[in-house]
Amino acid sequence: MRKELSILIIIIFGLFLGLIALDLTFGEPDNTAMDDYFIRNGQEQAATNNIVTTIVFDYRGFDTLGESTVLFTAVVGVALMYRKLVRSDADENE
Amino acid sequence: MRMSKIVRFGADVLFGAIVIFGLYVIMHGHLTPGGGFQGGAVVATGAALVIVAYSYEEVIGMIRKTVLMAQESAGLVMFAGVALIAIGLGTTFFFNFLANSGSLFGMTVPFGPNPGELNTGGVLPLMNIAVGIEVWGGLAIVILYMLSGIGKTKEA
Amino acid sequence: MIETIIHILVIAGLIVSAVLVYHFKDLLAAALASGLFSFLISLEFYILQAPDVAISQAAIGAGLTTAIFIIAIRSTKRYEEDAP
Amino acid sequence: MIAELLIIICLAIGIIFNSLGVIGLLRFPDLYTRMHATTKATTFGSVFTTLAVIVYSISLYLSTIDSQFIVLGVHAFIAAFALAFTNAIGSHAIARAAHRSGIMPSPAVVDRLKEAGR
Amino acid sequence: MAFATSLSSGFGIWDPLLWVIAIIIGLVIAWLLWRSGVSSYKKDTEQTRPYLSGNAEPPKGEVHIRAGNLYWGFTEGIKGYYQRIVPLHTGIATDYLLWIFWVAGILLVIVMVV
Amino acid sequence: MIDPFYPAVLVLVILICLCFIRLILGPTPGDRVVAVDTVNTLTVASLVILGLIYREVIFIDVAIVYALLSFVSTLYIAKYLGGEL
Amino acid sequence: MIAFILTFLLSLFVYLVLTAGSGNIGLWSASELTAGVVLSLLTAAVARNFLCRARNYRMANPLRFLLIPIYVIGPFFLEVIKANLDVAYRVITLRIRPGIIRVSSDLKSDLGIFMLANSITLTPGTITVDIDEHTHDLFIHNINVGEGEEAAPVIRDHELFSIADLPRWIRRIAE
Amino acid sequence: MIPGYITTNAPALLIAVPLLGAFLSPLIGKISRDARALWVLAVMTLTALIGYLVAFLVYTEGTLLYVFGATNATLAVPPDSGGIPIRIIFTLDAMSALMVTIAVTVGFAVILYSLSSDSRRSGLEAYYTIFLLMIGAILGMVSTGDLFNFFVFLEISSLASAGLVAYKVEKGRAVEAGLKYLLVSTIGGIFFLFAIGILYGQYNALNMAMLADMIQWTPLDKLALVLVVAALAAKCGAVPMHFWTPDAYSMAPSAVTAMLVVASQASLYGLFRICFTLYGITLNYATIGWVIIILGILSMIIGVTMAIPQKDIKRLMAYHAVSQTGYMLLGVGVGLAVLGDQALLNSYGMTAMEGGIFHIFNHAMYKGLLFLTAGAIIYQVGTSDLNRMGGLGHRMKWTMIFFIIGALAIAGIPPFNGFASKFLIYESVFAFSPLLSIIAMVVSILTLASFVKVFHSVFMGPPLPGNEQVREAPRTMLIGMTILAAIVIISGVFPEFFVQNLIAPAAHALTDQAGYISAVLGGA
Amino acid sequence: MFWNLPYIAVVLLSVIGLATILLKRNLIKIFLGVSILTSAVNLFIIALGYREGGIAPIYTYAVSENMVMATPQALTLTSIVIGVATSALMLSFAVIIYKTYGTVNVDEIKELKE
Repeated sequence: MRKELSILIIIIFGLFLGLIALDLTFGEPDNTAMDDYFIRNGQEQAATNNIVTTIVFDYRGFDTLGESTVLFTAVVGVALMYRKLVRSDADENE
Repeated sequence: MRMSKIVRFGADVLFGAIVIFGLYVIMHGHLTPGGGFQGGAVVATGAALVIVAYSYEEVIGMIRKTVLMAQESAGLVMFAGVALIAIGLGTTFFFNFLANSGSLFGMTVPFGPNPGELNTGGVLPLMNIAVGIEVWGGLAIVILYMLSGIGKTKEA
Repeated sequence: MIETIIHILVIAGLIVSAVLVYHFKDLLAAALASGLFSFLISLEFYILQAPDVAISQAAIGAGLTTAIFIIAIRSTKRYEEDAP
Repeated sequence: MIAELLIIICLAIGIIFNSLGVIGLLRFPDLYTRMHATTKATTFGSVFTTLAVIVYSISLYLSTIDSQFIVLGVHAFIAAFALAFTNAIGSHAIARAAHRSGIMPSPAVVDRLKEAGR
Repeated sequence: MAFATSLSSGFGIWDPLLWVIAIIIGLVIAWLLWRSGVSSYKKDTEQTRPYLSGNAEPPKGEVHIRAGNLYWGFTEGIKGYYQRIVPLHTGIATDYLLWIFWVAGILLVIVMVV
Repeated sequence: MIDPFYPAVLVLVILICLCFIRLILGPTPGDRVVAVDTVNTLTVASLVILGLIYREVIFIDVAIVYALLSFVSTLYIAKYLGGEL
Repeated sequence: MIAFILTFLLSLFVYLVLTAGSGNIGLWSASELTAGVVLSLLTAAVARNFLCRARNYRMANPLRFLLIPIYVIGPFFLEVIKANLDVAYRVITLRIRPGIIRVSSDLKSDLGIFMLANSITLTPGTITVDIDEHTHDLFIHNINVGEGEEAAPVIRDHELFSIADLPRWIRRIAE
Repeated sequence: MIPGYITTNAPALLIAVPLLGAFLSPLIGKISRDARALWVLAVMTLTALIGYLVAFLVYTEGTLLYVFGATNATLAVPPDSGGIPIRIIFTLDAMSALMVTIAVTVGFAVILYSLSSDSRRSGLEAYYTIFLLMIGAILGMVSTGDLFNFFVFLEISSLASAGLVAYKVEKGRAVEAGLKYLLVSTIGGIFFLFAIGILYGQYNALNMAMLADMIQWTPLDKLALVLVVAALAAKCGAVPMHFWTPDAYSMAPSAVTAMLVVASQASLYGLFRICFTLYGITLNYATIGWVIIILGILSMIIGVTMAIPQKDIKRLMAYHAVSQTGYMLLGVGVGLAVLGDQALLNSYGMTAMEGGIFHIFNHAMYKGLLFLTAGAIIYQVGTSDLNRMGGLGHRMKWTMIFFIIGALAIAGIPPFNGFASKFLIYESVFAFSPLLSIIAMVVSILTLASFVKVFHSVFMGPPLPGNEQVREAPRTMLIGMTILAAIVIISGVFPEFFVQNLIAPAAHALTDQAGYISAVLGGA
Repeated sequence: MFWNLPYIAVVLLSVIGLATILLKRNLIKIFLGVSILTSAVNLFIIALGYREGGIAPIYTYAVSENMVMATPQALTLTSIVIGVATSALMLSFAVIIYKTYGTVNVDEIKELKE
């Protein structure tokens, strides 16, 4: 039962995601205004040749802070998982 | 357990090369493809190379978790700190206050194709370095922690 | 023209390696196929003119993720049980 | 002209040896012999294709004194060097691991390693 | 805000302060009733002990109704419902994901078709 | 002068696809690792040539990263296969 | 300290090679040189214990470094070509006679063993399978064991190479 | 009084302070326990102050903009860009301010509580680090005006929550719950990223106001909407995607559970924000409105009926959280269903939305309070099994009082705040569809019934054997609970004050899409 | 010219990823499926930014009339790092679960249900 349901939903998803292949054209994006601005002005505003870096650290720098934080969170989480348990952990059987 | 002598020696030699290459990628983040994440990941992979060549017990003698953790925190604090300095200067969070200023990393870049110059980019190289340090520490420590879980049975 | 053929071949390889990840019962082989998948998707990023992402994917996806997966497989089980 | 010829020769050698390596990978009977094909032939072939790029960059640098071709050549050289270096170590590691995991060379006239009890 | 405490919903008005006053009045009445009781009644004496046909009173811990037994009638009454709903909570992670995908799929059909 | 590189990279990509046969057939994990290693080598070669074709010098950095790091995962797998991890 | 300086110099060399062609002080720009020094110092601080783990400073001699390219371009390359032709021949004909043999060498240093093993892996129809950690004997998978060679329990390293005596070169470089 | 640069940069500091505090706390945690506690408390206090400042600014001065990295913090559209916002913009309207208020209040109370409730465990510096990260992520989620930025914060909150849920590693079940939560969140995140990609590919914009200005309801937009709704509804625990909720809520430490409630409400906020602000006027109202209403109704019924037979106190409360989420979905869903019809919206839609949004506020407070009391009980008794509790009423008086307050509030008994919001929902939903209103009331009654059960089995009756050593919870835990209980009572006794000053602006901000767009893009 | 080839690949990869998540029972396999799905989304976003005949958005020696869009690349960088972070956390969860439960089969990890 579960298997049939899974296969069915996978097919449904495949069909609907097929819309993106139908509706979007590869290689010719519809709107390019924002990226044209970046490519035109990024080099001079941030004095950077690599526009991707300009976006990553300047225009969308706050995203990058969030991204670093994601990594930090995961690392601290992994550290939490593999921490050495002390006796009081076991005592407290909440 | 450690791998064979050949792999160990190769890892030792390659580690230095990978570190300097990773730092190259980090430093040239604003000129060539790469940047903090990529360079940090490269260096962390170098650390993974050393980790795989030696046994876990030997590795924790060479690479310390606390140092890596401190490195990670320091990188992030530096990153956020560089962003916060901008507030102190009266502009907004993440303002690129060094760009085109003429001081460190402050050379201007003309528009159009040019090879680029290391001394440009404003705060971007600083942020690249900060992120590089953070990613280096973070990804290396993940592997160390995951290795520490091998073979340990459930306690208590 | 040749670029198109290369593109098609890379994408075909991508899909084949994804199917292999699905297919392999041996998790080690699956992780291997996943590493290969990362390499090929990195090549695809390269073809799509995204060298930053390609470096990132090569270093993180193909190097570290595979390593983490293998350590996890070593900590758990190597073979997948047959599905009920 | 000479450069062009050299490039074509290098590319041809590279492609031929790469193809031989892959064919060997497909045809040889057991892991170790396959590894012979892949390690030697593909490394050699890839180094030669990279060499073609280096020759290209050198020839262009000589005709147009443009420093980007130095970068191209040097980086390609480093890529080739790293490739040869890592491939040798990697295939040694695979061979050792395979032998330790119990995959014996199936057509083998002699196996000293097994006799050594390792 | 003529009346600072009243909450208007557009259909009616509710004033919590009035409710508080009502509660206080109720409490006062209860207190008065309590005052009018027998003053000699004391806890932990013979007076409080129930008479169970002369049998000894079981200790309180045994007659306390545990949580698992509360609302037994209710759950028994709509047993058919529970028999359908509870097994859906299989506890298997991929089933959770399957539910999400199905909701998304049904939504897709609804939104796309309608 | 750049023309001969196009068929070369095409052949390399075809060879990458051929390696999949060994990846699928490979009776032991060792064979699969060898196949993946071969793909890595070929990929580096094709990356270098593709970088030339796109006339972007800096693209070669990607190839260096590949060459330096692709074998780390190979080493991990080898260490696991050898029972040493 | 020697380790630090060595690592520093090597990483500076690598960095300078990587950034060649960036400016006009020689091939480098001033900022690249500064960054190179700083980054190499950092690398040296991080990796000094790795590169010179054996505390064997014989390689600090620059002349030995000059020998490496000569070795690679000269005898080694010839062997590589021969090995590849050999492999090509065997791929086409499938005429193989594989076996794992034991090779002893009198190389002692890590670098020497490393170079020998890698040379063996890349050259004449052989792959280093394992190494005896104490005696530094290499176990080698040979794709075509010569007639009668399988009888010998141990063969010497230079018997493997036919064109040039690679072990002698390695000995000159690393020992 | 407050320096100008702080008020200008308050939205940035709102995120920067908890994140910076979190980055430093592993280092400070190495010094000593007291230093760690002081640091965490100081960071949280500062965050709370900045949060209140931000909320105050928003409520007095209207929508607050903050452009990251621009020369001028409030100039969203650079003059040379042709009317396109190119940077990440924080857009704090009244709804965001409400969520910020909720998050910092609950966060502060919970941190206070957590200082003693979890003090006996190991790995505390990591624990507090992740806690601060989670609060920062929630604040980021509710204040950002950029889709991708929202996604990043969503992922931070997912990872942080999962790490905290699995905090009690020694029990495998906690890790199981964390794993389930993480899987659901990851899939949700992937859906969300897919939706971002679709929207970006069509309109080449990531700013919500910009997208709202351009959006057209093409098939791809529909696809994106469905993916977002599914992802965020799963993250906020709507039936039938609620299965992770009881697992995660019951296995997490109690302080974390109270924060998880806020985290899921931040997802709910995202859902509303995207439906109302991003799609808004182009949306096929009735359809999506009814979808949300049906999700809400299902959540209410199934949540409460699943809660009644539960034997674990936190699991029971978790099912109630699902059920209460249903009220919010119902209230706001009714508002969404009539969004296109201004007359209906004015007659009851607005009231329904006010009810739903007020319920978000109330739910965070009383559910946080209830989880904290449950945590206090478990802290003292050592088990979460209701069958093994009993007669704690005399030994834990304060906890009992707080529990009564919370239970009456969640059951909608006047004069606590639960009644006020439910009253708004009942009345307005009755005008929309009487059946829904009746269902809501029945669910409310069942809620009361199940809390009577909890009350009876925990506090009433004779003390059970094994509970002789139970004492009152430590003082900092009580302080944390007191803060929440006070808010529950105050907002219950003076509901009109809250509705007028906090809730109604939020509801208007949600429905006012044009206002949002013009606030960012300047001129409609 | 490419007949939307990358988009078709995205759809196929998503389907394969979904199938791996839903049909496989091994936790590690499911995580592999998740990483495939993430890569598919990354590929989708990168493909959105491609412009026919464009060069990479980096100013170098190359002449640049037509650069591909840069924002998708920045987004994908973020997404890749998020992916590896999620993988690491999920795998460590799986390892701990294996230590406690002795299994990584999803069907047997259901201590918490109903």
